[in-house]
Amino acid sequence: MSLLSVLIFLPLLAALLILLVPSAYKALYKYLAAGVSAVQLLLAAYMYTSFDEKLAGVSAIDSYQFVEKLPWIRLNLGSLGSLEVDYFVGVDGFSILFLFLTALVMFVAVVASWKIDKQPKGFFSLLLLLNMAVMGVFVALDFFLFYVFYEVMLLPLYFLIGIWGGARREYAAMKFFLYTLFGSVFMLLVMVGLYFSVIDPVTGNHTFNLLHMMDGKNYLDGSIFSVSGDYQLFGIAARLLAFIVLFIAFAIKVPIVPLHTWLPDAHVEAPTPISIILAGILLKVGGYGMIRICYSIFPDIALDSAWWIGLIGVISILYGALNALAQQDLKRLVAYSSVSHMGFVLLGIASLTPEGLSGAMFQMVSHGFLSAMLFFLVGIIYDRVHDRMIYNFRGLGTMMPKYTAFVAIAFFASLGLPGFSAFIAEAFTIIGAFNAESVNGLLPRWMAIGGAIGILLSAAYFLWTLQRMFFGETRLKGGDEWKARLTDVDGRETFVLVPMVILALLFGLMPSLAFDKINASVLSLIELVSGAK
Amino acid sequence: MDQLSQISTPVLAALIVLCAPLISFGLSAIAGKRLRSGIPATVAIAISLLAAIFIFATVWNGQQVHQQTSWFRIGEHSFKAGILLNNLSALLLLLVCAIALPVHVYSMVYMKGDYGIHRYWLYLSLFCFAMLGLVMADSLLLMYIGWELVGFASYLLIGFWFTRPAAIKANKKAFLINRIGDLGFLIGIAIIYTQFQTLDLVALFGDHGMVREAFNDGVEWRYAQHAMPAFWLTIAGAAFFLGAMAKSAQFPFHIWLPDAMEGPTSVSSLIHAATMVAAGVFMLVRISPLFDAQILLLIGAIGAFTALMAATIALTQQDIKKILAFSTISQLGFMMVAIGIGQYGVAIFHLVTHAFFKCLLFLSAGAVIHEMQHVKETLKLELDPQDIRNMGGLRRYMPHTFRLTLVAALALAGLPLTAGYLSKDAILIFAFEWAEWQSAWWKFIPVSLLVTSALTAFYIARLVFKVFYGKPRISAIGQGTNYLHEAPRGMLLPMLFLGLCSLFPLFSYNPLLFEDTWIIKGFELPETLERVNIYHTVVPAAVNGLAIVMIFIAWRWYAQGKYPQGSLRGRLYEFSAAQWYLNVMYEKGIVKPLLKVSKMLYAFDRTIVDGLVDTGAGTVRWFANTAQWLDRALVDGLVNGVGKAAVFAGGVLRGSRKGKIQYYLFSMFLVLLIVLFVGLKIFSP
Amino acid sequence: MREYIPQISKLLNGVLDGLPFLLPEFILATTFLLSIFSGISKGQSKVTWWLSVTGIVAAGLAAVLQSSSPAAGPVFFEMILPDANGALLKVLIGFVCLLFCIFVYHNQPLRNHPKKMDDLLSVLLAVHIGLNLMAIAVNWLMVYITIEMVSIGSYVMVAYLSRDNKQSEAAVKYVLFGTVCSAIMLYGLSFFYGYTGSLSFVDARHLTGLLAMPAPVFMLATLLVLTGIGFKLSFVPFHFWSPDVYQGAPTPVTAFLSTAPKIGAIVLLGRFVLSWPQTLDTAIPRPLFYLLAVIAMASMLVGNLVAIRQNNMKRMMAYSSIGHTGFLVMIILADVERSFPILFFFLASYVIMNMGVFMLADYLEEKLGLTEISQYRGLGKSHPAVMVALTILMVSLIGLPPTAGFVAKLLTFSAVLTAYQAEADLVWLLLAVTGAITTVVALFFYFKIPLQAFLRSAAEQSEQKAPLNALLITAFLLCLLTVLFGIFPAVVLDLL
Amino acid sequence: MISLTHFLLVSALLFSTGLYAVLAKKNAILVLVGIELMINAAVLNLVAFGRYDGGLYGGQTFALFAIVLAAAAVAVALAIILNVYKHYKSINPDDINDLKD
Amino acid sequence: MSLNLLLFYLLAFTAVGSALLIVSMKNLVRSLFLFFVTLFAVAGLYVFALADFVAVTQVIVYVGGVLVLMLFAFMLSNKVLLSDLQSGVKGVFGMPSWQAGIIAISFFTMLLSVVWQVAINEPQWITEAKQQQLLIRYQDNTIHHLGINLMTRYVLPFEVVSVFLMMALMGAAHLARKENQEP
Repeated sequence: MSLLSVLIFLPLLAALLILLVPSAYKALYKYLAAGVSAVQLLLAAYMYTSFDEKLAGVSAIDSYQFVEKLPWIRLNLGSLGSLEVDYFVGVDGFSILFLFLTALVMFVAVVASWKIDKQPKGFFSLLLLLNMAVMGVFVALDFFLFYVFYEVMLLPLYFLIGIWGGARREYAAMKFFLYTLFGSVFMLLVMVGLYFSVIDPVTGNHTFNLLHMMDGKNYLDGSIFSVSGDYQLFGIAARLLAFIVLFIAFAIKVPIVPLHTWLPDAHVEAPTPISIILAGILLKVGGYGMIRICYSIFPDIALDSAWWIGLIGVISILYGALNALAQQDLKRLVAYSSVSHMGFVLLGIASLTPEGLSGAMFQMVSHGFLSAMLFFLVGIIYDRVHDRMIYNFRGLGTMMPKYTAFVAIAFFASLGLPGFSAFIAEAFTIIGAFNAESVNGLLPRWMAIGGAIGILLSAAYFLWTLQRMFFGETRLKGGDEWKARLTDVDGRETFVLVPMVILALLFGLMPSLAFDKINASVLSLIELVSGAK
Repeated sequence: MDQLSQISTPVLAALIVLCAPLISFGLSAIAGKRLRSGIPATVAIAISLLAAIFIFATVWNGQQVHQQTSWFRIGEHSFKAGILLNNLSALLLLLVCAIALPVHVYSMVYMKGDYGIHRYWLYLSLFCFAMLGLVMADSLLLMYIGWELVGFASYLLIGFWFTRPAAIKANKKAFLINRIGDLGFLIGIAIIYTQFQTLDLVALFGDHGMVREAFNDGVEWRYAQHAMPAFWLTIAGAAFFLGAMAKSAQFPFHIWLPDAMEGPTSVSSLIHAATMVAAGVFMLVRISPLFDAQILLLIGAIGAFTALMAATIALTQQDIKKILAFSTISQLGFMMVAIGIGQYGVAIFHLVTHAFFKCLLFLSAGAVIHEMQHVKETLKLELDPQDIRNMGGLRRYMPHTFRLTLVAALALAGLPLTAGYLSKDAILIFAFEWAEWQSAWWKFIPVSLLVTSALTAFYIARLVFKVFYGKPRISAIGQGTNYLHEAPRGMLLPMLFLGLCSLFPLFSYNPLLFEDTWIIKGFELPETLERVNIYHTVVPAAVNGLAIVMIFIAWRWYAQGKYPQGSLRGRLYEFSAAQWYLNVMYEKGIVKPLLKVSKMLYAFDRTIVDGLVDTGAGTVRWFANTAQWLDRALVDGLVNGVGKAAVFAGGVLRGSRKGKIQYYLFSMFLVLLIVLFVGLKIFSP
Repeated sequence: MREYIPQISKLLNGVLDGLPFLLPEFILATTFLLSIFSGISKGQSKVTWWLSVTGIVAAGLAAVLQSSSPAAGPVFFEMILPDANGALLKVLIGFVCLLFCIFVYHNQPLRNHPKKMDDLLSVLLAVHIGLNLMAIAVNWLMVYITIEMVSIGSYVMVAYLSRDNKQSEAAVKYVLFGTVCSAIMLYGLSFFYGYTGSLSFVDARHLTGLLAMPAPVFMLATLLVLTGIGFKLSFVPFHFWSPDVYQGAPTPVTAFLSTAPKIGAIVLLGRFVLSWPQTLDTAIPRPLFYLLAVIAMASMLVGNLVAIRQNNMKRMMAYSSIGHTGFLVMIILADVERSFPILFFFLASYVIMNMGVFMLADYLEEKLGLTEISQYRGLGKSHPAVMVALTILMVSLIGLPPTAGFVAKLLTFSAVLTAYQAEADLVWLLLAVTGAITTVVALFFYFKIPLQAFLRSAAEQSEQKAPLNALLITAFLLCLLTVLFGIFPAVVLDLL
Repeated sequence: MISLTHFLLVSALLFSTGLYAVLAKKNAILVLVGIELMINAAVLNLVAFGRYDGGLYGGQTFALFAIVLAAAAVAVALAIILNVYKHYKSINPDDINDLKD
Repeated sequence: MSLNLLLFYLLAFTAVGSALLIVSMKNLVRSLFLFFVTLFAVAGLYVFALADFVAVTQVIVYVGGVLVLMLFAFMLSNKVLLSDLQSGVKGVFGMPSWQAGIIAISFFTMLLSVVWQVAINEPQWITEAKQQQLLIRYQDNTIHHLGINLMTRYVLPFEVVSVFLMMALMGAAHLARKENQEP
């Protein structure tokens, strides 16, 4: 059992434990969950520090770290050959960042759910189950395993949103579920197609091994997705279609316009800890999937479709920002801002320059901290007065100075103030996107400029919100009753917020903390993709 | 430790300059409300000043100091953080510290007792840190960081009184407009990085920097293996200039600066008059090798236009700080013109002199407002303490303030013996010289500058006369009761310091000839400073002549009260007073439409995009219904349809068929027949 | 008479050769007879129950033994083909029957039925024989007899209680629909016979004869024959009966109907459809192939779409089963020989899921009187274990990991895509895409149950705690199995 | 010898008649009769074809089995119809429609 | 036209005619008795197809079994059942359900085309059988043949049917049995 497996399955163990503990001791659940998350965080931090940043990973198995490979499923399917699935996990530059992020955000989420008193047993066990699935997604190197974890994420989330969510939680949960399932079902088809197109060069069997799928040499001639083959499906080149399908599946997660509409609903209805997880980690699964799967397995198509992906990224940035500008619900605003910020990820990935790709990765990590923080902050006032319409508040700055300070920090960090992580991310995404035309000619320069306008718009909506809600004379919809309830942030909340502020600052001031980990992987991925021409 | 020992002394000093305010900032941030005194911040800036003086002494006209350390790496490119000390940065460091210290001292009195004073010092230290960082940054990225941070600090300080709606509106406006500039800066950085793969200022803009070495034949702009169409060079210049326009409040991005006066006056003096707004000029000078001829023309034209426009607006403003704000915009326009005509040293020189006298003007205004506020509070009057219509005759109550204001006003008007005379005349002279070589059309730049300086003399004279001459306009003040006092010493001393700095001796032994000032000599080659033509004599004469005439008119109108009522209150007056209606235009032309678009887009999102999805779900449901219908009712419908026809034929069809076994069988056979029929159509040859 | 004498010994040898392969059926037949006698005696049904269970288990064991020594070719004059696959299916059928026995034992109405449940068990044993033979039949005569046997047994089972209107209605609908279908099938078979002179579809003469049939005749006859098989499988358009019958029949019977006959019938269909590739090494006749492809798609679509509108649990499961039949037909088309493990896995997981669902549904119906999904409101709180198990089963029915349903779906797609790789026919893609889309659609209705149970809260909180019984435990075990097979599918397929 | 066509024609007529009865008759017993007619038609087909199967007697054997099975089916079907009559007091298939969507 | 053929036509006409009458009759009991006629006529037709044993079975099983069963079923149960006649039948050849008629006629058309196909396109094995004289002849003892075949070639179905009949018997008996036989 490697460290990685411990990291993955520890929460599952804890979830089972929680199920076994009788409800009489329900106070224990959160401590248990928090304890496990803390252990995970330590483990992840240890792995983060002991990660050898010279090893690139991506398509080379020997440069993955913490690898564990066990035979899992060996199904003899008659003349169809045997279906072989491995429990194959490992970490490279791309995953290590997310691993740490996941551990952190999960911990924050557990602390944020301290006050959940509706069926805590179910809540915490589902939360831990989700934790396991997310960890698994980020380290799986076998497509089957990846898919299993990917789908397993859905179920706990459905219930977490559906049971503990807001007024329209059923709608939101179902919408989220449907959207994602829609994406992943077709991913399943592509996965199976890939399986039958790729053989393990050592054993000669078909394989789900993602790394083998990244090597054009492993594709059988005449198979559906063979690199040379021009298989057509519904009149479209098979590889292109597969890429589109996978791209859509992950794009739904990211989410991009126009597949984003689940996000505002899910966010608005989800309880605060789940919003934190959704924004903090789950959106990154999309970006991670694109890098790990779409780009690595279909580099040729990725090159060809870079323009479109970039365009989608720019549209997401601008569209999300403009929509955020029109919001009156604070949480919805943050949700749309997520759409906008995740657009940068797409733009950066599409640029295929070291700057752009690193920027995109950095943006994902940074958005992980910041959006988690933003949602947590929204949750704080929602917890107090069960309202979060921007127009119902005014002048909170006088009443809740600390809270306002945190909000201001989070807002300014999100809108890319230097010193915070988002700045580095967005600046380098833009620079990378701009650079692309010179380096590889993938993206026109106006896209970078379009993305930059997004930064401007994000300032507009955040400042507008600050102005409306926090400054000015205090005036609340709920009057004195609200005034009594709107207490400033307490110790527990500070305990959650401060580390995130520090992390955002730390990553902003010392981007090398992240860049050093991913540099080798980024270069290797670019080489992989550019080599596909 | 190893690295530390390699740091050279000037760099160490620079680090001290930078860190002192940072430490003060950190201290304030941690202490929060507990630390209400401004002493740490003031001490910090004093330390910075000392270190800056040391740096200046070491670096000025000496060896450029550049030291850097690796910050982070992306791919194969290493990004470095470092400190670049040369004439430009050393001078600016000194200037910033020298202005900031008096302002700090002034603030300790001026802001005394304010509810949020701890935040004031916090923000102020942040600003100093950012501004100093911006100045000494050795790469575009670091500069950009400082650039944004000063904007952020300015945002915080403008909105210092955050319960005032006007203040928070103003700071939002300021930040957003600055963001537009940042956008330009960022794009500029992207272009530079794309072309040269580095952001290091020395490597890029040094004497043998890449920018100078790059090849440009009008079609292609090339450096090493990297090439871009030549127009990107122009765009790069324009992008950086966009940044400078926003930060230095050039038309059409000047509109934030007047609004920024909602902040404390001390802040206005430091940030919105002396230092931050000049950062745009500084930045343009730093990257000057990048500009090609078109961009320089653009900069010159915008600068000249801004100068003129702001001056015309300043003529009619009633708010004392607004007048000064527009004056600042106008003077920044002068600096821009200097850059546009390629006289970077002159631009910096004017930046420095302007910093002193404008800062002083603001501080004086602050002192006056302080007193007016005092009057307002003691008498419980409903009046605007900043409105010059409420002032008058203050000379008697605040003689020191009056004298210092006068010095600054003269400097602004550009009369001899002041520093302003030297720098302004330099710009004008060079502008006329420059225009010689341009087509006739470009003569408008020097001419408009000339007109502007005349207007400048008029509006500053108007301000001085209205505030200090005549009789107090508030009757209570005139009745002998001593409501008005001289400013306290804590405020006067800093003002005095600035007043001294506004006079010529600091810059030149020769009060009349700018060619002898050491600052310009530090930047320009000696041959450019030779008095080769007539302009060097004629222009100062003309400027001063005009200025004196204007001051006289103003004296007649405002000091003696012989204001030609009515005759001047025309459309033009309104146009000027309304600040050329630009705010309205922005509001109606940009902000409202943007919000409308966003609202529409959101509606689109909810109805169409989400609608599509709901439609998707709806479609599934529809399919379900249809399938159900097909399953159970199509046949039924078919039957019913035919059945209705068959009513005529006497056929009878009663009741629902649901749940009837024979109906199931019937459907089954019908489908069988249809399948059979279709199958035969397809498979029978 | 005389002309037979030289052949007689050969004929008798043929009979004797085939006998060993019928060991499970012999055991069952013996048990059947014994059960009749034990049923006559007055007293508890326990004896019969234990007898039946023993018989079924013994037959299952015999089938297990058989799987290791399958027949080389068809025996009994090309009546049956007792190959290894058939033996495994017998085991599976035996498993269903065993579950049915347990189910029946804990079903109050059946248990307290004044006419006792002995007859039901006897009928079950006979149906078991029929199903076993159906799984290995390769002769239309056998096919017809076994289908009839299973059908008539099922009629009896559905009508067994006839407690109320609905139960008797279900029976009468079932019997009328079924006999019509079998009559039609017989008519179709008469043409099959008439055109080939043979009834065995492992017989090359039969197959070539069918190929030589004029297209209209072939189409008509095939359609008519498919009617009979389709009735058992309840695919579109022969599915009309199933919702009504599923709803009306006693729940254990519904559970049985939705699983066991499908196992036999799908294998039968597979054997027939694939007799061309296997015996003649030619492609499946195109009309038949496309017909089945369309049927598969239509079944998936109709089953899943119409299920959305259902509110009655059993009715919804009826449509769900129609949808799953579409999947099964898809697997058959993707070549059953190659994909037999896939088919088997699908069937096994399907059996487990369906049986589990019906057991839990029955539990809810009998103990709490809930038949409509909307009545499940808030049950997640009062009966967490039951609802969690039901949710897991629903997840499996949708085909999400980590459940057996997912692996089944994955394997199906594997088979289809391999088939597509072999022959680039658009139909395969359409099938795969339909399968994928209906999976998404399936979410709508399967998740109604957890939605009601967990997301909504009950109007009035009933603190009625139902006791844990063996039925529930079995259901939980099945639920556990779905997860286990989802994570370690090799456990099942290593049987092969 | 009477040609195959004759038999087939008669059987087709019988089958269609039976089909009509199945679909149209409002009495379950008569529906059963219709089914029997269809089965008889099939049996007629079988024996008609079986005439050419001198070796195996497949057709006639099948016919025998078909008749027997049909009889058994009728027995069960009748029992069920009687059952439903107990509950509905009607054997009109149209009246039996409690179960529906 | 041979006598054979004439007789065949007569039987065929009787069979089809009575069948049509059954479906168009109002009176249930009369329909059932007409069904006798049909079954007998069809049995006659079997004889023409040289399936005398099948014909005998038909008479015994159907006439003796099924029909009697049906009648008994009526008689044993409520009297109302007897008079529970279907509605909607108007006149002898009324169209109670013309949709059913359309289906039936369409099917008949289809079948006609099949019959026509058989007529013009004789199945190959029949041609071969004719050539090889494998036909069943008048003089063949079909009972012998059937007997031997049932005991050898068809022994499996034969035995299965025995179980089947047992089950059907049990089932039918169970369903028809009165409840509460036992305490």
